Amino acid sequence: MSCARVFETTRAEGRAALVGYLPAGFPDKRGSLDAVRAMVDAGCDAIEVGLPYTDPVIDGPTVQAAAQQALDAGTRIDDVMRTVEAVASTGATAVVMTYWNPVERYGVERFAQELLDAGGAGLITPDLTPDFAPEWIAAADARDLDKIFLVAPSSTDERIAMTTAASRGFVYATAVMGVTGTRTTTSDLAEPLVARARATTDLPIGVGLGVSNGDQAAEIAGFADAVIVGSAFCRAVLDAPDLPSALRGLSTLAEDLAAGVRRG
Amino acid sequence: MSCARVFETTRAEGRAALVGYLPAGFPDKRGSLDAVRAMVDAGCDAIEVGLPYTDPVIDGPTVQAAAQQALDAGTRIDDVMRTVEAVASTGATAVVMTYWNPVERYGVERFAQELLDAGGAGLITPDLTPDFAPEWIAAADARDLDKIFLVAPSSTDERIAMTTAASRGFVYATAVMGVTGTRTTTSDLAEPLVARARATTDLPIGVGLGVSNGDQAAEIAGFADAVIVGSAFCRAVLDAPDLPSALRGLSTLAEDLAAGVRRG
Amino acid sequence: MTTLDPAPGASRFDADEHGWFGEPGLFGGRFIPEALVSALEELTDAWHEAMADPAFIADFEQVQREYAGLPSPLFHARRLSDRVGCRVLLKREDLNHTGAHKIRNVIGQALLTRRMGKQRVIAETGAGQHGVATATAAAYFGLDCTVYMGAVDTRRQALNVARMQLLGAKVVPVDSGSATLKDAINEAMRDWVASVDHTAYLFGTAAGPHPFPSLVRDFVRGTGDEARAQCLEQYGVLPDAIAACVGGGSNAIGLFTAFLDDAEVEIYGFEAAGDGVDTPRHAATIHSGASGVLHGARTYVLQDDEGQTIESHSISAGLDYPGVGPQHAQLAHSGRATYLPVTDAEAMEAFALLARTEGIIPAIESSHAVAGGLRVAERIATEKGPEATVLINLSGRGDKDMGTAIEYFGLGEAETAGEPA
Amino acid sequence: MTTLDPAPGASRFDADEHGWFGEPGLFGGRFIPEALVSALEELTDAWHEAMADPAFIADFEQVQREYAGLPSPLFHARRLSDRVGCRVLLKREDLNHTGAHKIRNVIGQALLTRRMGKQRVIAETGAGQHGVATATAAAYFGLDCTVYMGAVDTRRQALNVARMQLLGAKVVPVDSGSATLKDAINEAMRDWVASVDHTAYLFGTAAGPHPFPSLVRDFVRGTGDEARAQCLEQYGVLPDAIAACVGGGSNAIGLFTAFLDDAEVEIYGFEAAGDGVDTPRHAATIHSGASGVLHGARTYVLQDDEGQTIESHSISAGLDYPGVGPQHAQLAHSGRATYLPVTDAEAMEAFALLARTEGIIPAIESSHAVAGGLRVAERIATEKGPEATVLINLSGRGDKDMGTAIEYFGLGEAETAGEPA
Ligand SMILES: Cc1ncc(COP(=O)(O)O)c(C=O)c1O
Ligand SMILES: Cc1ncc(COP(=O)(O)O)c(C=O)c1O
Repeated sequence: MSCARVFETTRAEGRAALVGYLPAGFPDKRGSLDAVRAMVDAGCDAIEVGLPYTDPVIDGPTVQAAAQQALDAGTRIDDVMRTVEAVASTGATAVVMTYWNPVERYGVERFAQELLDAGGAGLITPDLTPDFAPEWIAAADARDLDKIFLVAPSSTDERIAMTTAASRGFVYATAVMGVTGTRTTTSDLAEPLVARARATTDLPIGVGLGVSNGDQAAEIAGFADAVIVGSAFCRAVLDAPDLPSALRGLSTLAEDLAAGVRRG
Repeated sequence: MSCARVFETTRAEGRAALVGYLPAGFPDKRGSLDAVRAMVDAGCDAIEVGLPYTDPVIDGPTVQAAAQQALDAGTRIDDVMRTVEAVASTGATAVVMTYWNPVERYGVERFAQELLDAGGAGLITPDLTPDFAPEWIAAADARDLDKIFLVAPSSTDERIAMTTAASRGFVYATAVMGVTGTRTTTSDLAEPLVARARATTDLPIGVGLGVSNGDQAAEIAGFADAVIVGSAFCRAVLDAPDLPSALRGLSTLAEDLAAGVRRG
Repeated sequence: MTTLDPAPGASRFDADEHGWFGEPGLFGGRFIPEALVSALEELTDAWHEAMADPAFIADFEQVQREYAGLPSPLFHARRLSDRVGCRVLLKREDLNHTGAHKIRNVIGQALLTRRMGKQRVIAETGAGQHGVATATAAAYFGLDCTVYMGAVDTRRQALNVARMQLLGAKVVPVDSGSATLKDAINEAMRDWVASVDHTAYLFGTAAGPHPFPSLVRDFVRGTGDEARAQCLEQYGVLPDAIAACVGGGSNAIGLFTAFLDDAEVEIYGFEAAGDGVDTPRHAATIHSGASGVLHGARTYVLQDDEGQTIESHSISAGLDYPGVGPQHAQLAHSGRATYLPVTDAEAMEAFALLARTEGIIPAIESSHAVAGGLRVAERIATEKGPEATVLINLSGRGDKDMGTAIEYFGLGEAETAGEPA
Repeated sequence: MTTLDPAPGASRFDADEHGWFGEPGLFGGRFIPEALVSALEELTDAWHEAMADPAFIADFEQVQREYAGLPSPLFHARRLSDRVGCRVLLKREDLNHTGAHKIRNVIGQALLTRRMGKQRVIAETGAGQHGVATATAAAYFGLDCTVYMGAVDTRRQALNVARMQLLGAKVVPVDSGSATLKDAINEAMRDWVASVDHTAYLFGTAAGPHPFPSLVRDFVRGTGDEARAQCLEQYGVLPDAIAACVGGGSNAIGLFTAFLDDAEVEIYGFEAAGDGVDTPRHAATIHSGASGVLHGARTYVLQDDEGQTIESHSISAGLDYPGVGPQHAQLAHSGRATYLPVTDAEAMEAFALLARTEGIIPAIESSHAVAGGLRVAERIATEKGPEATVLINLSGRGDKDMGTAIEYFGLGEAETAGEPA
């Protein structure tokens, strides 16, 4: 299901969407499938399925640890696609969050096609900006896949315009200058950034990086179209002694966040 | 007793003199006195009393070890003089073998006077050549002390002449190019060196460095006026488990060497 | 002789404005988080302006001369020459302050940092050489300095950790991934994403996103500019061949740049082949890697069939990197330069040979260049005779490598002196 | 600028033909076994002839330039200057090949060895610096090399032992006496007595019997000749004061010689005061020693009342020597130069200061000169204002001293990276 459909729903409900991130293959190949289902069941509107990568430049230690565990468990692109399918089969939207090299190496066309076949909506590409993405843009456009590019507080107006113009599905606003990781207060860089992005596009704007609880989610939901939560979900799993309690932790967190986006 | 007197005797007997070396204070302060007496009793005509010094540039490992033991036992110039007295009291000749700095620091005049008072005949100065010895030459000449300088295979004829001219008592010919230490065959550098020295002086010529047994002593006695033995005596003491056996070792060696100089 | 080219972008070997070498999309570019784009653009602008500013060039040259000890001499290694049968020249970057070519790069980037009004620098380091160089430049210019270093490396290179600390830098061990150089780069990038408004990232080699490959090249190209002029002045000829080791590729591009347009000069880069390119333990990225994106640029990368980076292995920490600067990828692709592997064993043999025959203990990195360069020299001597000239970049000194050498050769125990016979 | 004085013996500061400085019998001379006299006379003749031979001088200068990386730069340490209030210049001998002034001396003596047709060199070494330099020159000139080193030192400086071995030298540990530098000198002398016909003794400092103090001075004086010319050229003035550390005295005499006739230039030598000159643990030979004879020359010696040498102590191995070159004894005696003690603690503070403020890690030996030189500079700044100039000889780099520094400052443990906030 494409992202556009998610935002139709959430806009209709007058609330922000909740997007949860978890690497494929985390905590292990099978558990990963249960985990994303639990997140959807507890209120995530969409799942960012992470493709675990050896050199995750923009990830904080928590996401790194989760992705490393997935790599150690032998996670491959196949498993990513299977996780996408698991999400899609629930009716929720699945996007893949991936560094660029695995896609390039796998073959951009091949990757795009398999993603589409698995029911995925598109890609979030944290180290690929539109100006260096002609292959991906072509492959995505040929399949109506979502191209979720990032904007940052340091982006110029020009670059924001260029980025939102190249995006499809939604635009990902990185709320703090920094890497992924939970923070106790949300950044005041987020709201102005969302406003700058809105000035250039009608696409929904999601805000990520740093959200760990319902109150923060509510705050962000006050000005953004989607609240994206990653490290907090990974942490919930890392802190759990076994899969059942991990799944409970994910549900509890997702419920709190889902309530938050509805308060916002 | 001056060296001249020793050589009067040995020349009269038609043989070479036997000169034995031992550091003062070796193996300890008291044992040193017994040791030199034993060496005289067993046939040494003269004793070189070593002044143990921290930086013995021309000594081989055996003499170094002996001198170090003496230093560790607290040997001081006083003890050197006492050893000289012990030798003199037997009627044998005592010369002190010393590196230059202890004499210079003690005071050249003072050292010379105390040496004379103790009955010493003179000094062997391994790191002092006549051209750098004006203070010592003056102090010795004022007291008729023997000045035993060294000649070496590498000395030019000119320097041999200069050195023998400045010497008194005897001239010390270093038989090998090298440091003290026992060797299994005597050097064929010795005989030509002695001949070169004789061409410049009527003084007796002693040959040192490398002699360890009666046969070698006999060989050297064939062309030199004195056979000087150091490392072998030190080794005899170092190898002995206690003082009595050390004294026996010294005697046995001295007897062998004394027989050698009489065969030569 | 250290003159910077005041008009970068003039040669057909240069990158285009997007950082592409060869042709758009081929090698280079800028594959980075959007958060860093403005910093890289700011850096690009500052770099272009600086290179056109005679005052900056004058500052750069004065610091290089009086502080770093440049130009480094070009040395005729007579005994090596006798051995191979033609003239072997060594560019003595081992004599530079901090012991390698790396000081050229950090002085340039630190001057640029000051020009941009930033007060803090960060850097990644593997064995610690670039970290020490960065800490040095930071001390010299009075900048705050943080160096990221894999936790495995901080343990095995405690001496360099101490050196950086003495120089006033904060050394942060990185535990993630393989806890080595590539992870230190990742961590430094993460710092930079969060600190980019007041912090400059002093990248340690001619790799990474545009403009680093070109900017670093401009600061290290003095090696080749000097060597070319020295060779002409001292011997009246251009070398028949030049050689350098290739890790990320800075010392190599530093040497090569001046000679790229000299079509008659053969150009060789030597990669670390570790246990051998037919084993899994090597770092021969160009020889055995595939095109991909690593650390911000498209280049050759040691990677598996799904684009996961494969850990590299080399006895020399400075060559132990699974990527390579994109300009080298392009030079290899176009055939202008030839890249060949040199194993650990070959490098260590050259290390010992140079020490014994010329009294120079080279960095093990540089020993790869010596090993490969002598191979080339032997061939050229046969072809062209004793008048031929091979110029090898001695990128650094081996003091840092004595621990490795002691282990490799079993050294350090002095012989016992016996009683003289 | 590396021109050797072709007419040694021309200055009133020079030794006479017997090696006496000041007046006959005062300091210097030749107190050695007769067996070595002819070797020293042969050396003296060869040295005089070489210094008068333009071909020798040209060889010497070419090797210094292309191999050793000379002249070393004169560097304006701006941040230190700001600190003390006047201009502080550092003569960068740390940038020389093998990392210290010592390469100048060994290149000169090795060239002389070749000129004399000898095929083997021997040397003493303390921490290993002169041993490494000698092994280097021997490798370069293809000479056999044996280095004597106290057994205590071979154990604590295993890295330098390995370095010498790599360079092809045989390292012989010396067990006698205190098993340190002075005993290594004794042992080298013993070797020389036995091998003098085919062996040259490459003495490591401007001490020992004539002609070593003068011969070594001639080979290291390039430091001062270069520095004087650089100072005039770069700043248009002579320094108000110059400073060097004094172990045996080679780097100090290397700097001082060019300035002896410049009466307006104050000259300072800094001795190692270890725990303090009021304790028994120091190496302040001129300050606390008495005139005597050690290692072939009359000079100041740390000795007891009966002339036994007292063991010296310093945190820097290169200054840990109970004697000093006789020309320094004379310069102190005549008042032309002033010799002052610098403690371990003061030296280590200067070591850290220079690293932090200028990005240069100095040898601990040289840190004594920095500590003392900054003291002088502070005083001179007060007296003469910011235009005053103090020139300090940075005789070597501190890579070899990192072990000591790690222990002294408790370095080497990297800080743990926390989760970013
Ligand atoms: C002496 C030396 N040479 C070469 C290298 C490799 O780096 P690059 O390929 O960037 O020159 C290093 C890196 O540490 C080095 O220290
Ligand atoms: C860097 C450095 N400076 C100074 C010295 C002291 O020697 P000298 O007094 O002969 O210059 C040494 C000796 O090892 C040294 O390595």
